[in-house]
Amino acid sequence: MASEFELSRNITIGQYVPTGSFIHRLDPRIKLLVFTILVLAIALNTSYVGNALGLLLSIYLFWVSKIPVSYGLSGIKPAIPFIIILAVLQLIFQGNVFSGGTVFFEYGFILITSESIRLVIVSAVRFVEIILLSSVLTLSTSTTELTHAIQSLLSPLKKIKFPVHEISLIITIAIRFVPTFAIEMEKMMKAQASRGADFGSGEWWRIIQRTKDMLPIIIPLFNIALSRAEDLILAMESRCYTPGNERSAYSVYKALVGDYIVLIIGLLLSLLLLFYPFPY
Amino acid sequence: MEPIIALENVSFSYKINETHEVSVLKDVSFSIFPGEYVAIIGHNGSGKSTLSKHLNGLLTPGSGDVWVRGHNTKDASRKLDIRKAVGMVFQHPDNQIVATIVEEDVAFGLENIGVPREEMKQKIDEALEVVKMSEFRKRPPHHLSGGQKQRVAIAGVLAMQPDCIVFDESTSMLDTFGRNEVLQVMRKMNTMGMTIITVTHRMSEAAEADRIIVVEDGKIVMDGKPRDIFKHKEVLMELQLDIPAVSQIAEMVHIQIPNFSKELIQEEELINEIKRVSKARSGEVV
Amino acid sequence: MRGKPIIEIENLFHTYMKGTPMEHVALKGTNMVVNEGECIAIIGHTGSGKSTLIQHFNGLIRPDSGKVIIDGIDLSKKRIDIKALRRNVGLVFQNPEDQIFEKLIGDDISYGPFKLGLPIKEVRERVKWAMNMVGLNFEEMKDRQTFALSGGQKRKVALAGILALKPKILVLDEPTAGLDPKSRNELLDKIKSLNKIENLTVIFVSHNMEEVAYLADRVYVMANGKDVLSGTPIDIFTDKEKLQRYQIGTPETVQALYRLKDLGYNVDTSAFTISEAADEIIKVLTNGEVENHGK
Amino acid sequence: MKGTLTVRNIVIAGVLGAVAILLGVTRLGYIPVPTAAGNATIMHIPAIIGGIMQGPIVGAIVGIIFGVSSFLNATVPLFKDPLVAILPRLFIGVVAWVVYVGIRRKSEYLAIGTAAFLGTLANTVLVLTMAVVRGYMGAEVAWTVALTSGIPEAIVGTIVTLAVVLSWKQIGKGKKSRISED
Repeated sequence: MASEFELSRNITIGQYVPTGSFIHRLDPRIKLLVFTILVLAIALNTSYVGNALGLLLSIYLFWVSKIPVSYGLSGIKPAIPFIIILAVLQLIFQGNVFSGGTVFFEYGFILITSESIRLVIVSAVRFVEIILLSSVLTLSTSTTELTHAIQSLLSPLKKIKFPVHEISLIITIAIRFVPTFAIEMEKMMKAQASRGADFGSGEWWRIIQRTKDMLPIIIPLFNIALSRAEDLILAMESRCYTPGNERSAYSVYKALVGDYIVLIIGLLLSLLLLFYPFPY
Repeated sequence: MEPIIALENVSFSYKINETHEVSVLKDVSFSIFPGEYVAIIGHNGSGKSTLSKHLNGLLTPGSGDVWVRGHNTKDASRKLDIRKAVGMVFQHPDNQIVATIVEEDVAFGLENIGVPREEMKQKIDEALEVVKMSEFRKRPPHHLSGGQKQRVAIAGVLAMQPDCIVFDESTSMLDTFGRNEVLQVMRKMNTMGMTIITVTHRMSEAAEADRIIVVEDGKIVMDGKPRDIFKHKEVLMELQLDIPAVSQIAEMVHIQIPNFSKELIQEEELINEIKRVSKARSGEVV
Repeated sequence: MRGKPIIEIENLFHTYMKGTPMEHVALKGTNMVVNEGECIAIIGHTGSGKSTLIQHFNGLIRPDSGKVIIDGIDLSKKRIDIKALRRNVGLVFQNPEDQIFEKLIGDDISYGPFKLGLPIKEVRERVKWAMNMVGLNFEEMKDRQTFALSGGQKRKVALAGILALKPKILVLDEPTAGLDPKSRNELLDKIKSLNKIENLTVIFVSHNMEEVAYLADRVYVMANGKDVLSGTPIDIFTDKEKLQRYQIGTPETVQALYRLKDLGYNVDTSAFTISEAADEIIKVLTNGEVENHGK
Repeated sequence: MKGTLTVRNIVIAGVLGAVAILLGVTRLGYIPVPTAAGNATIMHIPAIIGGIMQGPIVGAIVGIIFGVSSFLNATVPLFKDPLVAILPRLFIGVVAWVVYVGIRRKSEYLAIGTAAFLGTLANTVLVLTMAVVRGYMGAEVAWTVALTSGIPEAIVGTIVTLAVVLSWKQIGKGKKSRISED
């Protein structure tokens, strides 16, 4: 029986599945860069063919990464009702906005056209593509690799005085403390339940009361986070951390020929999705 | 010998609002010399924690001076030199680990002072070896026990090769095993020549040190060898402190058997004293 | 004064994250009986299953299999009165100072009783009693701000917050961890008087063997998800071989006596208070045993 | 920009980012009150608190962390679009900061409360605007959602933010416990 309070064990952030695939071994910087550009290109592409390409590509990448299909499905399954709701809403309300193309159906304010159908299908497929792509990224890359990748991808911005190290340190700290806070939170919920708290019973419409019911865990959560911050500040200062100072790096990545090839293919695909005028 | 750390008439107050301040340290002076193993003891609220934060310039005195390796902690331009010389390990193992992987956390301090990568690797290996955490180097910290996390934190400080490490109640959140692990590491580092300062309210831990400084109400009330300090049981009790169980036993035995020394502080000594007295007694009988 | 059993646990199993790669069996057939009015210590090193066990006591975790009966409520049944259970069993976690969320001490302690829906008069009486039990003066402290308290005082406030629910059973996880000697001794005395004078059943988890020796009537030792040893503190601390096997520390006094015994002195290692240990040593040094050793 | 990221700002942005992620990946981030979605989210509150306590940059960074985490964890198709999930979140903490600084002199309470209210609304409005721009919903639907979800969410956000910030900053009006006799 799952406990009503199990939090820490259910957290899937950075759920790295080490299969040792080609995708896993890619230089994380290149992986992150290609992922980001691809997602943006897919997000901005509204054609059938473009999204079909994107879908094929994301299924292919998922397959190459040797990650069990169940992981991909577990991202899509809970979303199916939302996809349907969104599709219905778009069909009913968006016909007048995306009104180009052939008119299939018209009744009152409801207008269904080939353009609005395209919108519905592309939105749903796009969602599946991005789910698969982000699963490939997060399941094949450890959080440490990801933060290193962010840091090194942002590093050209150092020239314009953008605080690259500082930002990546913030991300590291955030990722580092999620499991710690989850454990604290679980204890806190149990502790408050032990003194009679219940979270979210009471009448559904009493907004203020319901919110107040959560305060016995929300206030301590923030207090714990902020008081830990005070400790961490001292610990970091003790270890000679000075924002803005030049630092050396312990983890270094070196891109190989294969990485560059992936980069080039990824860029070309993205350009294709962004600029090629697909007929459908 | 030049002291590593010297405090001269240090006073410090916390401001609680515009008009009120609370005086925490009052005219404190002492020096710490290379290779010493010093315990600072005092009850909660005695000022010992504020004092320890002065030892590497995390706090600077309101009046008076703290000198670390000849640098005044008020001199902002010397801040890094001071912190390179005096490292610090804190109470909560969780709140001082920055990175998501053990070895990267140990690297954090070295990266901050710009140690080249090759040199870094070797220093990290050595530090993890000393605290016996080498096999955990690729683990995320939240999978470690309290004692293990604390040893990672120590490795992070140790890798920077400071002259002195301050342990600010670093064992108080640990269980017996975690505490013993950490105490062993402290002793080992001291025999390797490092200066150790430990802030604690555990008397058996303080008994391990070469020297004890007792803090009460922001002032130093006693400073001396553990053996001499623990003679003053009444004073320590008055300061809401204790004496080690061994000392208490020795005192009770001494009342019954006057030639049994009452000035014992470590288990080893107790055993040896029993051996000595029992030999002497059996000698009498024979 | 021993009453009838108030907690009965038989062959209890609990697995976390069942059916996932992170599956972890925390309890593997634990047994335990606690009688009304007893003070029970649970010891065992990290990961032995003790914290999973105590969370069963007020239904925070429900048993996978096995019998758990707490004050007449059978936890293996699907529908139980969880509120009644939580009211009867007060569970104080480690570092309870973190759970304080109200600004004023009186408000924080009265949170539980108000949740029970009690009238304000009754709440006030309970808070008064609870604060008195932990050694906080009601009139003086109720309107004080919680953030300004010391660590030891915060812990007392948290304990009072549980006591104000008037539980029959008090369960404490590492009640004195991190406290200085004075606060620790004060808190131990309060717990002792709750048990002996108010006749509350007390169960506590501890790493501090001096504390176990001082408080507990009986001790359960946990290892690998099972109760491996139980008995009075004397029984437990004299079983040196098992203590080592399960990595249980002993009180400092006992440690010294064991070493003497190993050296051939005839000492009784069941002496774990300081004065008893001293008496043992005096006995060894004054009576005939010495001669045997000399030869 | 370099000077503004002190050790304190970095660490506080980090821990608040952690809280935002935690609220997002557990059900703690949702308070079950009547809205179109069935609950009000409080995942954006770390960004508001970051803005109020440490200024616009910390607020913006925490907002982005919240946005990326909601993008990666989204089960609602709307939020699997980075332009909807990430971009609008940049402004939550900034709005909260501007409002807070603007009103602070009058009253600390009012400033925190208004900052939280408007910061939450900014989140709702900007996300919905992006959703309309990207074609996921029409303006009418967006307006309905804004009113039915936005207002309760802003109320929830205000209560939680006030409680948290007042508790942390140790500002309190309560001079007497509610169990006092009078």
